[in-house]
Amino acid sequence: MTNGAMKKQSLVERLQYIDRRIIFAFIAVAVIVPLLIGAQLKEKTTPIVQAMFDNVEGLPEGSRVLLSYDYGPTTAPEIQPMVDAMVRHCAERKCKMYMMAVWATGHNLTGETIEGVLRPDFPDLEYGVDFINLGYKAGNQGLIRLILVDFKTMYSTDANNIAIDDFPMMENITSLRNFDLIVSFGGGFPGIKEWIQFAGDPGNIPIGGGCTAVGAPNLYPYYPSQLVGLLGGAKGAAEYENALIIAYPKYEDYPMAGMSLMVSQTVAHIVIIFFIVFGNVLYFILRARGMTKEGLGGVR
Amino acid sequence: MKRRVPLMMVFVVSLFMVVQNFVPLDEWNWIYQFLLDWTMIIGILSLLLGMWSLWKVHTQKIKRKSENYGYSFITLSGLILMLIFGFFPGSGGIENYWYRSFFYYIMVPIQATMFSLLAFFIASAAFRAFRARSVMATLLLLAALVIMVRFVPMGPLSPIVSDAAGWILKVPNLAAKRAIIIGVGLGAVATALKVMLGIERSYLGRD
Amino acid sequence: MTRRQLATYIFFGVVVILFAISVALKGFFVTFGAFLTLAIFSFLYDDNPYYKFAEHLFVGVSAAYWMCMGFWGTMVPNLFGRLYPPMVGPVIPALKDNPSDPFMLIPLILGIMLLMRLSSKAGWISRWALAFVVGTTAGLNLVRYLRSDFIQQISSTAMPLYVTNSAGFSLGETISNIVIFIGVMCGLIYFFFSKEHKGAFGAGARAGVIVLMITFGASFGYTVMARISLLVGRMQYLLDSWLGMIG
Amino acid sequence: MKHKLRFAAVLLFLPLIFSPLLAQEGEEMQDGLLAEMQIEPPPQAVITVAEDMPNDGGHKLTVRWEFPKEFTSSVVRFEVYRAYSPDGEFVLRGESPNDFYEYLDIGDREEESPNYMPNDSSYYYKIVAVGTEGVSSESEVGGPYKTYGQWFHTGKVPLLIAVILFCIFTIYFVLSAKGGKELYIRPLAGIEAVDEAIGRATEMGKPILYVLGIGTAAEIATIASFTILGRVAKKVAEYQTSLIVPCYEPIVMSVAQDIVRSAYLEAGRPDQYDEDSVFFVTNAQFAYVAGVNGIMVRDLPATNFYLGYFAAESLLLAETGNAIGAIQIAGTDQVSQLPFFVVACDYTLIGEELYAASAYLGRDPLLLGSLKAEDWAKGILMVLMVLIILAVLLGWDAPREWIRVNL
Repeated sequence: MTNGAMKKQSLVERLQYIDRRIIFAFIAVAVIVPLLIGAQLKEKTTPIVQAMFDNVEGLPEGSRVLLSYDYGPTTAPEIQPMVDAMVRHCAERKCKMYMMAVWATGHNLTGETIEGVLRPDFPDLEYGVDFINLGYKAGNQGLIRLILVDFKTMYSTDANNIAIDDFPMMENITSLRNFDLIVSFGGGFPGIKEWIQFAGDPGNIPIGGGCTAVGAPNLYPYYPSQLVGLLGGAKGAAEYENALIIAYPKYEDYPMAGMSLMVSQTVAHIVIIFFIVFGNVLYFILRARGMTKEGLGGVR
Repeated sequence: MKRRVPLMMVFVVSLFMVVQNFVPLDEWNWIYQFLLDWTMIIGILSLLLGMWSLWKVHTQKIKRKSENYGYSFITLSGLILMLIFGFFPGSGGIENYWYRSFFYYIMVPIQATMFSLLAFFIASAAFRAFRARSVMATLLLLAALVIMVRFVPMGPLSPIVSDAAGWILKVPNLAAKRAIIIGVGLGAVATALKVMLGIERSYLGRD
Repeated sequence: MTRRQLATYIFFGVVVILFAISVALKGFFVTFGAFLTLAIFSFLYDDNPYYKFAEHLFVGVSAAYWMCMGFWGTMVPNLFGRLYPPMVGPVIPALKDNPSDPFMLIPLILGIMLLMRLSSKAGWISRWALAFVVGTTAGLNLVRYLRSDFIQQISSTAMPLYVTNSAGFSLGETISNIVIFIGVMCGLIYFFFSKEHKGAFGAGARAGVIVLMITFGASFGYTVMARISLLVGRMQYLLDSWLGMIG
Repeated sequence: MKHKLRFAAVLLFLPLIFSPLLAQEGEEMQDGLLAEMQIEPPPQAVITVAEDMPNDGGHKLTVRWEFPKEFTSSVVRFEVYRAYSPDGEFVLRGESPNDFYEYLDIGDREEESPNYMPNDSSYYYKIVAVGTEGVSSESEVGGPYKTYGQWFHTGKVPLLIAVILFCIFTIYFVLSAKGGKELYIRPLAGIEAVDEAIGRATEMGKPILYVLGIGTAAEIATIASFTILGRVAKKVAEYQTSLIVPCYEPIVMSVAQDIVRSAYLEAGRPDQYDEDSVFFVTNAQFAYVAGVNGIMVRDLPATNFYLGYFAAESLLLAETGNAIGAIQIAGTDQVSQLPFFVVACDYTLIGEELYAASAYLGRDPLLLGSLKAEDWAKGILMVLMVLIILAVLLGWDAPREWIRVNL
């Protein structure tokens, strides 16, 4: 197509083949601006998330909660907000938190929760007494199966190679059955499904989960019989934060990762929907003029 | 010799793997575990082949001074540096500072950023493809819209939209995925069988 | 020097200065990570030297990364550690006293056979190793697909079309189950290859395509959320971890 | 009179004075009775059998015993002990509730495991009925009971039937196709476009990019893609266009090299084959995408093929390809990536169509025959599902239950 022909195109025609970089720019703005102004959007808590929240809320003081970090840096933006919200909740409930990872990539992410949530907001909590980082161990679902019967063979030290028996909170832990709740974050393999199959079902231990939005539909069938609750994607995190704010009003004006993620989500969705509608309007104008092209993925 | 032996090997090994599934005996399970271990080790050894190819492609680019050959230096130096860090003597493997730093500050950011480019591409693809050109395209478009509109606050309409989205995800979505999976399952079984029987032998080359 | 070249050099200079300032303030690696992030994002505008740099670096580093991971993670414990355990003693003390396992010579030999490909004369030997790998997985896949994708799907599709629950007849679930059943059937009809899509059969196939299209649209729309989350994550890295502009 | 009164008073008081004593005596008596009852332990359990658990390698035994039902309340639980010989050391294996006379003794297969239970060995069992207040009774030693591994997993009969049926179908149709029987196959838009797409690249004088995905050489989708690559490479050789095949896996690379070389040979142009057209990029998912995208924007191929196993990179590739204006033909068996290919590519082979494509391109009777076998299997499956659903509708739940339990 020569430049001369380009000039003869009508505005509508040119808009139909709008430079995709313009769309990119809109998406970038839609994501960045809400982050910069720190906007938050409340999400009404759905029953499946509320169930998870209620379960944690119902734990008596000193209950043991195992948090398994079964995800990597690529899905961290989606998962981390729910981990933070849940850790915050567990800390409020004065539960003892045991952090571990079935994914090698989860190893470093446990540190992020400790440095990002526990140390600044709960300075009274003591490492080894109220929370502990057990780190990553290889073995995938085999690891889960193993620690269901024998915890300390696999975990003889914590993530910093300090002997496990030095920590008071590890005293009576011999198997996964000693935990009051296990929460797996991730939803990939190994993940929530394996925790249900190899720990929750055989050991009759309550399992909760937090997973990516993409993984959630595959896990819904396990609720409520095998999963006490499930947080799906950024929305799940925001819903959990909402429940947290209702129960603990002091967090009303607190920056919540999930809720601010939801603002970017909503704006970006609106931008994409706008472009789809816009494209169709252009298309119908052109069709009225009889200038359209067919074809879609070869399926007719 | 060049083709018959490999084809026989495929048949024997795959037949064992199939039959193994029905035999719970220890000895069989033991061989099965061995075979799986072996394929894994062969896979890692084959990486040397990849290294060689990578090395050759880039050294040749440099030698021929083909377009953008300067960047080949970057690839090769990244490769060599990472290999040195990875096999650093006395480091006991991969736990040394440089290896980890290269992973966390080079690989992880690029990887995550490549992945996040999808946010842009999904938008541009939606704009271009979701046009009501035909009945099928319209269905595709409407289904996507219903799912995406969940995020738009619409007051009293919101529960209806979220129910509709939930239904689409739970019902037609499940049906189509099941149909595809059954088809894929059958096709995969057929292909595996063709490989076993030597009908499908393209992977062995022709000469 | 053309104007365009000049602009490129000025831009490069600005990048170098900003990079230096950032290194001074934030340290080298955080800056480098941020630089690479931006370099990849620049691909959205067009191909450019910064993207080329990041891409080529990534390719080289990642290839070596997986080589090292494979070596220390698989070769050392599973091959050397079983062939001659004392060899891996310094790295994995736990394996040191295990008995050696001569069977592990087989994968080593097969692996070396595979590498024979590099020789033009003995290249055909590599097919033996290939045959072994393909044969193992073909047999494994045959049963696995048949069980998980075929037989299991029948069992989950065989559900009652007339659903009653504690509150009596459930219209919603009944409709859903009927739609699922018909959807699966029509989808399967679409995948028939040896029968012409004509008449009633053609109508079924068309209905199958309809279900497929709705599904594709829905999955596409559903994935948007996850992708936006990823982008937010990267932006948080740039704005927060690097620039410290949030909170 | 006074004495009488005093006597009466004493008489009246006597029981009071002695009552504690009496009472104490009574209690003592009761205690004595209880003690006697406690000394009496619960009746012995009688081991009836310990059966080898079917369908395993011989590391599980189900121990069963008899116990008089009327004594259930006097027993808290049963403890199961096991030894390798009748007078050997009996080790506690587990417990069973007081009304359940069965215990599944599960051992491990691995020798190093503390819970190791060798197969083809004899075992002796002892059941201890633990009474309500700590008194227990031991059963006679039962045994020897043997564990043994089975040659066939009876729970997998349906799977075996499926495998055999499918093999018969395939072999039958392959043979009948070999016999020259004409087989109809419906057109596939994506396949018909292959020639056109290669032609277009030739006309434009631009290369063709063929991406085999990120699966291993043994992945079924990759194997299907290999066959298609063979056809494409032959066409490319005939048209004298150039071909770029960046690979994710070294084994895939070497196979692809073989295939492309053979295709050039077959097309009669072995000299045209460029060894470097098939090369390894890296086996990190996103580094691979970064590399391939770079190739796309620099070499500007006119036609892109994405056939094989794909994950999240599908849209990254397809959108970049779209931006450079290439004709794109995609195909994968990954359900989650199909939407992106359908949206961003010109033609998409959906799931099974990818496997079928090799048969279409080659028109090899053997491959076509197996396609027909797949259709038959699908047909049977559909009929089966309809029958089961009908049975359920008519109130006959047995077949569905059978499937649910056995499959």
